[in-house]
Amino acid sequence: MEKIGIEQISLAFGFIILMLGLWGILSRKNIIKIVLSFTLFDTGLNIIIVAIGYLKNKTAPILDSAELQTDTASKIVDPLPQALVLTSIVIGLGVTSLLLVYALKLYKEKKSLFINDYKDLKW
Amino acid sequence: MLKNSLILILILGFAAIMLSLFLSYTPSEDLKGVSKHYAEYGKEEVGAANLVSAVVVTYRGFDTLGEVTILFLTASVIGFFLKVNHSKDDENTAVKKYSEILGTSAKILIPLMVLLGVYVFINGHLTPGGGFQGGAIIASAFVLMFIALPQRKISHKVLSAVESFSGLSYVLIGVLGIILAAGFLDNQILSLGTFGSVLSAGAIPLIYILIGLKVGTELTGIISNLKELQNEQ
Amino acid sequence: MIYIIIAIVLGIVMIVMSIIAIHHKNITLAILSAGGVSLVASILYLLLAAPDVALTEASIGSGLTTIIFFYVLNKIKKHKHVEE
Amino acid sequence: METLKIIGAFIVLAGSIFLFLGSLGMVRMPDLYNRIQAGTKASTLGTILTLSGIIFLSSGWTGKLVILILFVLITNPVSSHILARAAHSVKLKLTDKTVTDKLTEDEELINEKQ
Repeated sequence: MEKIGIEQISLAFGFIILMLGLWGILSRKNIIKIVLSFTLFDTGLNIIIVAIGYLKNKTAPILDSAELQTDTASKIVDPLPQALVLTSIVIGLGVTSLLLVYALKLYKEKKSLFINDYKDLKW
Repeated sequence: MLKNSLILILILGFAAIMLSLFLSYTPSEDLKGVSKHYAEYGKEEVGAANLVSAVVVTYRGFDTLGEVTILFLTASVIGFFLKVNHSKDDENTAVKKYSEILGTSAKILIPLMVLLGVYVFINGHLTPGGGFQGGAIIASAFVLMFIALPQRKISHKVLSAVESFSGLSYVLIGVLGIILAAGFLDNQILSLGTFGSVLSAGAIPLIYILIGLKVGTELTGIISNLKELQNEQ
Repeated sequence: MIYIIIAIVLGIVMIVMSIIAIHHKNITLAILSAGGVSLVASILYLLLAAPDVALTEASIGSGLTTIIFFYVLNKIKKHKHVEE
Repeated sequence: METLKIIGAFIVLAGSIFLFLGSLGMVRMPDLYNRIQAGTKASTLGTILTLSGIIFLSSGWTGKLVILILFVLITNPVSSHILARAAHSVKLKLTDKTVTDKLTEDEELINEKQ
Protein backbone atom coordinates (compact mmCIF):
# COMPACT_ATOMS: atom_id res chain seq x y z
CA MET A 1 0.00 0.00 0.00
CA GLU A 2 3.00 2.27 0.04
CA LYS A 3 2.57 5.46 -2.02
CA ILE A 4 -0.54 4.97 -4.07
CA GLY A 5 -0.19 7.32 -7.00
CA ILE A 6 -2.63 8.86 -9.40
CA GLU A 7 -1.89 6.16 -11.97
CA GLN A 8 -3.12 3.31 -9.76
CA ILE A 9 -6.30 5.23 -8.95
CA SER A 10 -6.99 5.96 -12.61
CA LEU A 11 -6.24 2.35 -13.45
CA ALA A 12 -8.74 1.14 -10.85
CA PHE A 13 -11.48 3.50 -12.02
CA GLY A 14 -10.76 2.59 -15.62
CA PHE A 15 -11.22 -1.09 -14.80
CA ILE A 16 -14.47 -0.36 -12.96
CA ILE A 17 -15.89 1.66 -15.85
CA LEU A 18 -14.83 -1.02 -18.32
CA MET A 19 -16.65 -3.65 -16.24
CA LEU A 20 -19.74 -1.42 -16.02
CA GLY A 21 -19.71 -1.01 -19.78
CA LEU A 22 -19.38 -4.77 -20.28
CA TRP A 23 -22.27 -5.35 -17.87
CA GLY A 24 -24.35 -2.85 -19.81
CA ILE A 25 -23.57 -4.45 -23.16
CA LEU A 26 -24.54 -7.89 -21.91
CA SER A 27 -27.57 -7.10 -19.79
CA ARG A 28 -29.44 -4.21 -21.44
CA LYS A 29 -32.32 -4.91 -23.79
CA ASN A 30 -32.56 -1.57 -25.60
CA ILE A 31 -30.24 -1.25 -28.59
CA ILE A 32 -29.46 2.42 -27.90
CA LYS A 33 -28.49 1.48 -24.35
CA ILE A 34 -26.17 -1.21 -25.71
CA VAL A 35 -24.42 1.34 -27.94
CA LEU A 36 -24.20 3.71 -24.96
CA SER A 37 -22.54 0.98 -22.87
CA PHE A 38 -20.15 0.42 -25.75
CA THR A 39 -18.99 4.05 -25.50
CA LEU A 40 -18.51 3.60 -21.74
CA PHE A 41 -16.39 0.51 -22.42
CA ASP A 42 -14.33 2.60 -24.85
CA THR A 43 -13.76 5.36 -22.31
CA GLY A 44 -12.68 2.90 -19.63
CA LEU A 45 -10.20 1.23 -21.96
CA ASN A 46 -8.70 4.58 -22.96
CA ILE A 47 -8.27 5.60 -19.33
CA ILE A 48 -6.42 2.34 -18.64
CA ILE A 49 -4.03 2.81 -21.57
CA VAL A 50 -3.22 6.42 -20.64
CA ALA A 51 -2.73 5.47 -16.98
CA ILE A 52 -0.23 2.77 -17.94
CA GLY A 53 1.81 5.36 -19.84
CA TYR A 54 1.96 7.76 -16.90
CA LEU A 55 5.23 8.07 -14.99
CA LYS A 56 5.49 9.65 -11.59
CA ASN A 57 6.56 13.30 -11.30
CA LYS A 58 6.99 13.83 -15.01
CA THR A 59 5.38 16.31 -17.33
CA ALA A 60 3.50 16.12 -20.57
CA PRO A 61 5.51 15.24 -23.71
CA ILE A 62 5.46 18.77 -25.10
CA LEU A 63 8.89 20.38 -25.21
CA ASP A 64 7.81 23.99 -24.93
CA SER A 65 10.43 25.17 -22.43
CA ALA A 66 14.20 25.24 -22.85
CA GLU A 67 14.73 23.20 -19.71
CA LEU A 68 12.81 20.25 -21.14
CA GLN A 69 14.91 20.10 -24.29
CA THR A 70 18.02 18.70 -22.66
CA ASP A 71 17.94 15.18 -21.26
CA THR A 72 14.34 14.83 -22.38
CA ALA A 73 13.95 11.14 -21.74
CA SER A 74 14.07 11.50 -17.96
CA LYS A 75 11.55 14.33 -17.77
CA ILE A 76 8.47 13.37 -19.77
CA VAL A 77 5.77 10.72 -19.64
CA ASP A 78 5.40 8.06 -22.32
CA PRO A 79 4.12 9.64 -25.57
CA LEU A 80 3.31 6.36 -27.30
CA PRO A 81 0.13 5.33 -25.39
CA GLN A 82 -1.20 8.86 -25.78
CA ALA A 83 -0.78 8.72 -29.53
CA LEU A 84 -2.53 5.33 -29.64
CA VAL A 85 -5.42 6.61 -27.52
CA LEU A 86 -5.74 9.62 -29.82
CA THR A 87 -6.28 7.19 -32.68
CA SER A 88 -8.63 5.06 -30.63
CA ILE A 89 -10.94 7.92 -29.68
CA VAL A 90 -11.44 9.03 -33.28
CA ILE A 91 -12.09 5.48 -34.44
CA GLY A 92 -14.48 5.09 -31.50
CA LEU A 93 -16.56 7.94 -32.83
CA GLY A 94 -16.69 6.33 -36.26
CA VAL A 95 -17.69 2.94 -34.88
CA THR A 96 -20.31 4.47 -32.57
CA SER A 97 -21.95 6.41 -35.36
CA LEU A 98 -21.93 3.33 -37.56
CA LEU A 99 -23.61 1.29 -34.79
CA LEU A 100 -26.21 4.01 -34.27
CA VAL A 101 -27.06 4.26 -37.93
CA TYR A 102 -27.35 0.48 -38.07
CA ALA A 103 -29.69 0.60 -35.07
CA LEU A 104 -31.78 3.20 -36.90
CA LYS A 105 -31.95 0.96 -39.94
CA LEU A 106 -33.03 -1.98 -37.75
CA TYR A 107 -35.72 0.17 -36.21
CA LYS A 108 -37.05 1.10 -39.61
CA GLU A 109 -37.25 -2.57 -40.56
CA LYS A 110 -38.89 -3.98 -37.43
CA LYS A 111 -40.29 -0.93 -35.59
CA SER A 112 -38.66 -2.04 -32.38
CA LEU A 113 -35.52 -1.35 -30.41
CA PHE A 114 -36.07 -4.33 -28.11
CA ILE A 115 -33.24 -6.78 -28.68
CA ASN A 116 -35.38 -9.87 -28.02
CA ASP A 117 -37.56 -9.05 -31.03
CA TYR A 118 -34.73 -9.87 -33.37
CA LYS A 119 -34.96 -13.63 -33.69
CA ASP A 120 -34.20 -14.11 -37.36
CA LEU A 121 -31.09 -16.15 -36.74
CA LYS A 122 -32.45 -18.02 -33.73
CA TRP A 123 -33.47 -21.64 -34.07
CA MET B 1 -32.69 -15.95 -14.78
CA LEU B 2 -30.19 -18.47 -16.11
CA LYS B 3 -29.02 -15.88 -18.61
CA ASN B 4 -28.52 -13.27 -15.90
CA SER B 5 -26.48 -15.62 -13.77
CA LEU B 6 -24.37 -16.58 -16.76
CA ILE B 7 -23.71 -12.89 -17.43
CA LEU B 8 -22.82 -12.41 -13.79
CA ILE B 9 -20.37 -15.32 -13.86
CA LEU B 10 -18.76 -13.93 -17.01
CA ILE B 11 -18.45 -10.47 -15.48
CA LEU B 12 -16.98 -11.91 -12.28
CA GLY B 13 -14.45 -13.89 -14.28
CA PHE B 14 -13.44 -10.78 -16.14
CA ALA B 15 -13.27 -8.86 -12.87
CA ALA B 16 -10.96 -11.50 -11.42
CA ILE B 17 -8.64 -11.16 -14.42
CA MET B 18 -8.71 -7.38 -14.13
CA LEU B 19 -8.04 -7.53 -10.40
CA SER B 20 -5.03 -9.76 -10.87
CA LEU B 21 -3.76 -7.42 -13.60
CA PHE B 22 -4.29 -4.45 -11.29
CA LEU B 23 -2.57 -6.04 -8.33
CA SER B 24 0.43 -7.15 -10.35
CA TYR B 25 0.87 -3.73 -11.95
CA THR B 26 4.05 -1.96 -10.89
CA PRO B 27 4.50 1.57 -12.20
CA SER B 28 7.68 1.87 -14.21
CA GLU B 29 10.20 4.54 -13.31
CA ASP B 30 11.70 5.32 -16.68
CA LEU B 31 10.88 5.16 -20.35
CA LYS B 32 11.83 1.94 -22.02
CA GLY B 33 12.43 0.69 -25.51
CA VAL B 34 10.91 2.56 -28.37
CA SER B 35 9.41 5.34 -26.24
CA LYS B 36 12.88 6.15 -24.98
CA HIS B 37 14.10 6.46 -28.54
CA TYR B 38 11.21 8.80 -29.36
CA ALA B 39 11.94 10.96 -26.34
CA GLU B 40 15.70 11.13 -26.89
CA TYR B 41 15.96 11.57 -30.62
CA GLY B 42 12.53 12.98 -31.44
CA LYS B 43 13.82 16.51 -31.31
CA GLU B 44 16.66 15.92 -33.77
CA GLU B 45 14.87 13.50 -36.05
CA VAL B 46 11.49 15.15 -36.34
CA GLY B 47 11.86 18.64 -34.92
CA ALA B 48 8.36 18.83 -33.42
CA ALA B 49 7.91 20.24 -29.94
CA ASN B 50 4.82 18.13 -29.35
CA LEU B 51 6.15 14.60 -29.22
CA VAL B 52 2.67 13.08 -29.46
CA SER B 53 2.28 14.77 -32.84
CA ALA B 54 5.67 13.45 -33.85
CA VAL B 55 4.61 9.92 -32.97
CA VAL B 56 1.20 10.24 -34.62
CA VAL B 57 2.37 11.80 -37.86
CA THR B 58 5.81 10.38 -38.57
CA TYR B 59 6.85 7.45 -36.40
CA ARG B 60 3.39 5.90 -36.55
CA GLY B 61 2.25 7.54 -39.76
CA PHE B 62 0.92 4.30 -41.18
CA ASP B 63 -1.47 3.98 -38.24
CA THR B 64 -2.80 7.44 -38.91
CA LEU B 65 -3.27 6.69 -42.58
CA GLY B 66 -5.21 3.57 -41.64
CA GLU B 67 -7.26 5.51 -39.15
CA VAL B 68 -8.19 8.16 -41.69
CA THR B 69 -9.13 5.36 -44.07
CA ILE B 70 -11.37 3.78 -41.42
CA LEU B 71 -13.06 7.12 -40.84
CA PHE B 72 -13.55 7.55 -44.57
CA LEU B 73 -15.06 4.07 -44.85
CA THR B 74 -17.38 4.79 -41.92
CA ALA B 75 -18.53 8.03 -43.49
CA SER B 76 -19.20 6.33 -46.82
CA VAL B 77 -21.06 3.42 -45.23
CA ILE B 78 -23.22 5.88 -43.31
CA GLY B 79 -23.88 7.81 -46.49
CA PHE B 80 -24.84 4.54 -48.17
CA PHE B 81 -27.17 3.50 -45.35
CA LEU B 82 -28.92 6.83 -45.08
CA LYS B 83 -29.59 7.35 -48.73
CA VAL B 84 -31.87 10.38 -48.80
CA ASN B 85 -34.01 10.96 -51.83
CA HIS B 86 -33.16 14.52 -52.72
CA SER B 87 -35.91 14.70 -55.32
CA LYS B 88 -38.35 15.88 -52.69
CA ASP B 89 -38.56 19.62 -52.65
CA ASP B 90 -37.53 21.44 -49.53
CA GLU B 91 -40.83 23.33 -49.46
CA ASN B 92 -42.74 20.71 -47.53
CA THR B 93 -40.02 20.33 -44.91
CA ALA B 94 -41.13 23.45 -43.13
CA VAL B 95 -38.24 25.24 -41.52
CA LYS B 96 -38.89 25.28 -37.83
CA LYS B 97 -39.28 28.64 -36.17
CA TYR B 98 -35.84 29.34 -34.78
CA SER B 99 -34.49 31.85 -32.38
CA GLU B 100 -33.41 35.14 -33.89
CA ILE B 101 -30.81 35.71 -31.20
CA LEU B 102 -29.19 32.32 -31.75
CA GLY B 103 -29.15 32.84 -35.50
CA THR B 104 -27.48 36.23 -35.24
CA SER B 105 -24.86 35.15 -32.76
CA ALA B 106 -24.20 31.95 -34.71
CA LYS B 107 -23.28 34.10 -37.70
CA ILE B 108 -20.59 35.71 -35.55
CA LEU B 109 -19.51 32.53 -33.82
CA ILE B 110 -19.20 30.08 -36.71
CA PRO B 111 -16.27 31.85 -38.44
CA LEU B 112 -14.53 32.19 -35.08
CA MET B 113 -14.98 28.49 -34.37
CA VAL B 114 -13.63 27.53 -37.78
CA LEU B 115 -10.70 29.87 -37.13
CA LEU B 116 -10.05 28.15 -33.79
CA GLY B 117 -10.08 24.77 -35.50
CA VAL B 118 -7.60 25.98 -38.11
CA TYR B 119 -5.40 27.43 -35.37
CA VAL B 120 -5.45 24.13 -33.49
CA PHE B 121 -4.33 22.07 -36.44
CA ILE B 122 -1.77 24.51 -37.79
CA ASN B 123 -0.09 24.62 -34.37
CA GLY B 124 -0.40 20.88 -33.89
CA HIS B 125 3.37 20.34 -33.76
CA LEU B 126 3.94 23.02 -31.09
CA THR B 127 0.96 22.96 -28.71
CA PRO B 128 -1.55 20.30 -27.64
CA GLY B 129 -3.88 19.62 -30.50
CA GLY B 130 -3.62 18.55 -34.06
CA GLY B 131 -5.55 17.46 -37.07
CA PHE B 132 -8.12 15.32 -35.30
CA GLN B 133 -8.99 17.89 -32.66
CA GLY B 134 -9.07 20.74 -35.17
CA GLY B 135 -11.27 18.73 -37.48
CA ALA B 136 -13.66 17.96 -34.64
CA ILE B 137 -13.85 21.66 -33.72
CA ILE B 138 -14.64 22.56 -37.34
CA ALA B 139 -17.30 19.85 -37.41
CA SER B 140 -18.88 21.26 -34.24
CA ALA B 141 -18.96 24.70 -35.88
CA PHE B 142 -21.01 23.15 -38.66
CA VAL B 143 -23.25 21.46 -36.10
CA LEU B 144 -23.97 24.90 -34.69
CA MET B 145 -24.82 26.02 -38.20
CA PHE B 146 -27.20 23.10 -38.70
CA ILE B 147 -28.97 23.88 -35.44
CA ALA B 148 -29.06 27.65 -35.55
CA LEU B 149 -29.51 28.36 -39.24
CA PRO B 150 -31.61 25.49 -40.57
CA GLN B 151 -32.36 27.16 -43.90
CA ARG B 152 -28.70 27.11 -44.89
CA LYS B 153 -27.65 24.16 -46.97
CA ILE B 154 -24.20 22.67 -47.21
CA SER B 155 -22.99 21.36 -50.52
CA HIS B 156 -22.00 17.71 -50.42
CA LYS B 157 -20.04 18.15 -53.62
CA VAL B 158 -17.70 20.67 -52.00
CA LEU B 159 -17.35 18.43 -48.94
CA SER B 160 -16.40 15.37 -50.95
CA ALA B 161 -14.08 17.41 -53.19
CA VAL B 162 -12.17 18.80 -50.19
CA GLU B 163 -12.06 15.36 -48.62
CA SER B 164 -10.77 13.62 -51.71
CA PHE B 165 -8.23 16.34 -52.34
CA SER B 166 -6.81 16.15 -48.82
CA GLY B 167 -6.75 12.35 -48.79
CA LEU B 168 -4.99 12.21 -52.14
CA SER B 169 -2.42 14.83 -51.13
CA TYR B 170 -1.77 12.98 -47.89
CA VAL B 171 -0.84 9.83 -49.78
CA LEU B 172 1.16 11.86 -52.32
CA ILE B 173 3.20 13.46 -49.54
CA GLY B 174 3.83 9.97 -48.21
CA VAL B 175 5.06 8.80 -51.61
CA LEU B 176 7.24 11.93 -51.93
CA GLY B 177 8.87 10.78 -48.72
CA ILE B 178 10.01 7.59 -50.47
CA ILE B 179 11.51 9.57 -53.35
CA LEU B 180 13.11 12.50 -51.54
CA ALA B 181 13.79 11.15 -48.06
CA ALA B 182 14.17 7.93 -46.13
CA GLY B 183 10.76 6.31 -46.43
CA PHE B 184 6.99 6.53 -46.69
CA LEU B 185 5.58 9.57 -44.83
CA ASP B 186 9.04 10.81 -43.83
CA ASN B 187 8.69 14.42 -42.78
CA GLN B 188 12.14 15.52 -43.90
CA ILE B 189 11.05 16.29 -47.45
CA LEU B 190 10.99 19.89 -46.23
CA SER B 191 13.75 21.38 -44.11
CA LEU B 192 13.28 21.00 -40.37
CA GLY B 193 13.63 24.73 -39.70
CA THR B 194 14.21 26.28 -36.31
CA PHE B 195 12.84 24.26 -33.44
CA GLY B 196 9.69 25.79 -31.96
CA SER B 197 8.56 28.08 -34.77
CA VAL B 198 5.39 27.56 -36.80
CA LEU B 199 7.22 26.74 -40.04
CA SER B 200 9.28 23.91 -38.65
CA ALA B 201 9.21 20.15 -38.25
CA GLY B 202 9.35 19.48 -41.96
CA ALA B 203 6.10 18.22 -43.44
CA ILE B 204 4.23 17.81 -40.14
CA PRO B 205 2.21 21.06 -40.37
CA LEU B 206 1.31 20.24 -43.96
CA ILE B 207 0.21 16.72 -43.10
CA TYR B 208 -1.75 17.94 -40.09
CA ILE B 209 -3.54 20.55 -42.19
CA LEU B 210 -4.56 17.82 -44.62
CA ILE B 211 -5.65 15.50 -41.80
CA GLY B 212 -7.61 18.33 -40.22
CA LEU B 213 -9.43 19.14 -43.45
CA LYS B 214 -10.14 15.47 -44.05
CA VAL B 215 -11.42 14.71 -40.55
CA GLY B 216 -13.45 17.93 -40.45
CA THR B 217 -15.18 17.28 -43.75
CA GLU B 218 -15.79 13.63 -42.93
CA LEU B 219 -17.40 14.36 -39.56
CA THR B 220 -19.41 17.19 -41.12
CA GLY B 221 -20.55 14.79 -43.80
CA ILE B 222 -21.70 12.20 -41.25
CA ILE B 223 -23.64 14.78 -39.25
CA SER B 224 -25.09 16.41 -42.33
CA ASN B 225 -26.31 13.01 -43.54
CA LEU B 226 -27.99 12.43 -40.19
CA LYS B 227 -29.47 15.92 -40.27
CA GLU B 228 -30.97 15.56 -43.72
CA LEU B 229 -32.60 12.43 -42.41
CA GLN B 230 -34.50 14.59 -39.93
CA ASN B 231 -36.32 16.45 -42.65
CA GLU B 232 -37.23 13.35 -44.61
CA GLN B 233 -40.51 11.80 -43.57
CA MET C 1 -1.68 14.65 -2.55
CA ILE C 2 -4.32 17.10 -3.71
CA TYR C 3 -4.23 15.52 -7.17
CA ILE C 4 -4.98 12.12 -5.68
CA ILE C 5 -8.07 13.48 -3.89
CA ILE C 6 -9.24 15.20 -7.08
CA ALA C 7 -8.73 11.98 -9.04
CA ILE C 8 -10.75 9.98 -6.50
CA VAL C 9 -13.61 12.50 -6.62
CA LEU C 10 -13.58 12.49 -10.44
CA GLY C 11 -13.59 8.71 -10.48
CA ILE C 12 -16.58 8.49 -8.15
CA VAL C 13 -18.46 11.01 -10.29
CA MET C 14 -17.65 8.94 -13.36
CA ILE C 15 -18.89 5.72 -11.76
CA VAL C 16 -22.16 7.32 -10.63
CA MET C 17 -22.69 8.81 -14.08
CA SER C 18 -22.03 5.53 -15.84
CA ILE C 19 -24.44 3.71 -13.54
CA ILE C 20 -27.06 6.34 -14.42
CA ALA C 21 -26.23 5.90 -18.10
CA ILE C 22 -26.74 2.15 -17.89
CA HIS C 23 -29.69 1.88 -15.53
CA HIS C 24 -31.87 4.97 -15.86
CA LYS C 25 -35.19 4.59 -17.67
CA ASN C 26 -35.06 8.06 -19.24
CA ILE C 27 -32.86 7.64 -22.29
CA THR C 28 -32.15 11.36 -22.73
CA LEU C 29 -30.67 11.50 -19.26
CA ALA C 30 -28.70 8.32 -19.98
CA ILE C 31 -27.13 9.83 -23.11
CA LEU C 32 -26.29 13.04 -21.28
CA SER C 33 -24.62 11.14 -18.46
CA ALA C 34 -22.57 9.11 -20.93
CA GLY C 35 -21.38 12.42 -22.36
CA GLY C 36 -20.62 13.56 -18.83
CA VAL C 37 -18.46 10.47 -18.25
CA SER C 38 -16.38 11.47 -21.27
CA LEU C 39 -16.11 15.05 -20.05
CA VAL C 40 -14.92 14.00 -16.59
CA ALA C 41 -12.53 11.50 -18.18
CA SER C 42 -10.96 14.36 -20.13
CA ILE C 43 -10.17 16.15 -16.85
CA LEU C 44 -8.61 12.91 -15.63
CA TYR C 45 -6.46 12.78 -18.77
CA LEU C 46 -5.27 16.29 -17.98
CA LEU C 47 -4.19 15.10 -14.52
CA LEU C 48 -2.41 12.17 -16.16
CA ALA C 49 -0.25 14.63 -18.19
CA ALA C 50 -1.97 13.95 -21.51
CA PRO C 51 -3.32 17.30 -22.80
CA ASP C 52 -3.63 16.04 -26.36
CA VAL C 53 -5.87 13.18 -25.34
CA ALA C 54 -7.87 15.51 -23.10
CA LEU C 55 -8.56 17.88 -25.98
CA THR C 56 -9.61 15.02 -28.24
CA GLU C 57 -11.85 13.42 -25.64
CA ALA C 58 -13.54 16.71 -24.80
CA SER C 59 -14.28 17.64 -28.39
CA ILE C 60 -15.00 14.24 -29.90
CA GLY C 61 -15.98 11.92 -27.07
CA SER C 62 -18.27 14.25 -25.23
CA GLY C 63 -19.28 16.68 -27.97
CA LEU C 64 -19.85 14.99 -31.28
CA THR C 65 -20.82 11.55 -29.93
CA THR C 66 -23.62 13.06 -27.85
CA ILE C 67 -24.87 15.07 -30.80
CA ILE C 68 -24.96 11.99 -33.05
CA PHE C 69 -26.85 10.04 -30.36
CA PHE C 70 -29.41 12.82 -30.12
CA TYR C 71 -29.89 13.03 -33.87
CA VAL C 72 -30.57 9.30 -34.08
CA LEU C 73 -32.83 9.34 -31.01
CA ASN C 74 -34.79 12.26 -32.43
CA LYS C 75 -35.28 10.41 -35.69
CA ILE C 76 -36.50 7.27 -33.88
CA LYS C 77 -38.93 9.31 -31.79
CA LYS C 78 -40.28 11.05 -34.89
CA HIS C 79 -40.79 7.68 -36.55
CA LYS C 80 -42.65 6.43 -33.50
CA HIS C 81 -44.85 9.51 -33.58
CA VAL C 82 -45.72 8.96 -37.22
CA GLU C 83 -46.56 5.32 -36.54
CA GLU C 84 -49.03 6.02 -33.79
CA MET D 1 3.36 47.88 -9.10
CA GLU D 2 2.04 46.96 -5.67
CA THR D 3 -1.05 49.14 -6.01
CA LEU D 4 -1.85 47.54 -9.37
CA LYS D 5 -1.66 44.13 -7.76
CA ILE D 6 -3.93 45.19 -4.91
CA ILE D 7 -6.48 46.63 -7.34
CA GLY D 8 -6.36 43.42 -9.39
CA ALA D 9 -6.81 41.28 -6.31
CA PHE D 10 -9.87 43.28 -5.27
CA ILE D 11 -11.42 42.95 -8.71
CA VAL D 12 -10.83 39.18 -8.65
CA LEU D 13 -12.40 39.05 -5.19
CA ALA D 14 -15.46 40.96 -6.43
CA GLY D 15 -15.75 38.55 -9.34
CA SER D 16 -15.60 35.53 -7.10
CA ILE D 17 -18.26 37.06 -4.84
CA PHE D 18 -20.53 37.39 -7.86
CA LEU D 19 -19.80 33.80 -8.87
CA PHE D 20 -20.67 32.65 -5.36
CA LEU D 21 -23.92 34.62 -5.42
CA GLY D 22 -24.76 33.04 -8.76
CA SER D 23 -24.28 29.55 -7.41
CA LEU D 24 -26.32 30.48 -4.35
CA GLY D 25 -29.10 31.60 -6.70
CA MET D 26 -29.01 28.22 -8.45
CA VAL D 27 -29.92 26.61 -5.13
CA ARG D 28 -32.35 29.19 -3.80
CA MET D 29 -34.48 30.11 -6.80
CA PRO D 30 -37.87 28.40 -7.22
CA ASP D 31 -37.97 27.30 -10.86
CA LEU D 32 -35.72 26.75 -13.84
CA TYR D 33 -36.20 30.15 -15.46
CA ASN D 34 -35.23 32.01 -12.31
CA ARG D 35 -32.27 29.71 -11.86
CA ILE D 36 -31.05 30.39 -15.37
CA GLN D 37 -31.46 34.10 -14.74
CA ALA D 38 -29.46 34.00 -11.52
CA GLY D 39 -26.82 31.66 -12.86
CA THR D 40 -26.16 33.50 -16.08
CA LYS D 41 -26.31 37.08 -14.93
CA ALA D 42 -24.10 36.59 -11.92
CA SER D 43 -21.68 34.20 -13.55
CA THR D 44 -21.19 36.36 -16.65
CA LEU D 45 -20.35 39.39 -14.55
CA GLY D 46 -18.27 37.28 -12.18
CA THR D 47 -16.24 35.70 -14.97
CA ILE D 48 -15.65 39.05 -16.67
CA LEU D 49 -14.54 40.66 -13.40
CA THR D 50 -12.23 37.75 -12.58
CA LEU D 51 -10.62 37.82 -16.00
CA SER D 52 -10.19 41.59 -15.99
CA GLY D 53 -8.66 41.35 -12.53
CA ILE D 54 -6.07 38.97 -13.93
CA ILE D 55 -5.19 41.65 -16.51
CA PHE D 56 -4.00 43.83 -13.61
CA LEU D 57 -2.08 40.96 -12.03
CA SER D 58 -0.12 39.86 -15.10
CA SER D 59 -0.20 42.31 -17.95
CA GLY D 60 1.42 39.96 -20.44
CA TRP D 61 -1.84 38.08 -20.96
CA THR D 62 -3.96 41.11 -21.83
CA GLY D 63 -4.69 40.18 -25.43
CA LYS D 64 -5.73 36.62 -24.67
CA LEU D 65 -7.88 37.73 -21.74
CA VAL D 66 -9.68 40.37 -23.81
CA ILE D 67 -10.50 37.70 -26.39
CA LEU D 68 -11.72 35.41 -23.61
CA ILE D 69 -13.96 38.16 -22.21
CA LEU D 70 -15.40 38.76 -25.68
CA PHE D 71 -16.14 35.05 -26.04
CA VAL D 72 -17.85 34.93 -22.66
CA LEU D 73 -19.89 37.99 -23.62
CA ILE D 74 -21.04 36.37 -26.85
CA THR D 75 -21.65 32.80 -25.76
CA ASN D 76 -22.92 32.93 -22.18
CA PRO D 77 -26.15 34.94 -22.68
CA VAL D 78 -26.95 33.14 -25.92
CA SER D 79 -26.58 29.68 -24.42
CA SER D 80 -28.76 30.54 -21.45
CA HIS D 81 -31.33 32.10 -23.78
CA ILE D 82 -31.44 28.87 -25.76
CA LEU D 83 -31.75 26.80 -22.58
CA ALA D 84 -34.67 28.88 -21.37
CA ARG D 85 -36.31 28.78 -24.77
CA ALA D 86 -35.96 25.00 -24.99
CA ALA D 87 -37.43 24.65 -21.51
CA HIS D 88 -40.33 26.87 -22.52
CA SER D 89 -40.95 24.93 -25.71
CA VAL D 90 -41.21 21.63 -23.84
CA LYS D 91 -43.72 23.40 -21.59
CA LEU D 92 -41.81 23.23 -18.36
CA LYS D 93 -43.93 24.67 -15.54
CA LEU D 94 -43.33 28.19 -14.32
CA THR D 95 -43.50 28.94 -10.63
CA ASP D 96 -46.86 30.01 -9.18
CA LYS D 97 -45.71 33.51 -8.43
CA THR D 98 -45.10 34.32 -12.10
CA VAL D 99 -46.85 37.51 -13.14
CA THR D 100 -46.32 37.65 -16.89
CA ASP D 101 -45.28 35.24 -19.64
CA LYS D 102 -44.65 37.24 -22.77
CA LEU D 103 -43.49 34.35 -24.95
CA THR D 104 -46.74 32.42 -24.53
CA GLU D 105 -48.77 35.57 -25.20
CA ASP D 106 -46.72 36.17 -28.32
CA GLU D 107 -47.22 32.66 -29.61
CA GLU D 108 -50.94 32.87 -28.97
CA LEU D 109 -51.03 36.12 -30.91
CA ILE D 110 -49.29 34.47 -33.84
CA ASN D 111 -51.68 31.53 -33.74
CA GLU D 112 -54.68 33.86 -33.75
CA LYS D 113 -53.37 35.69 -36.78
CA GLN D 114 -53.01 32.50 -38.76
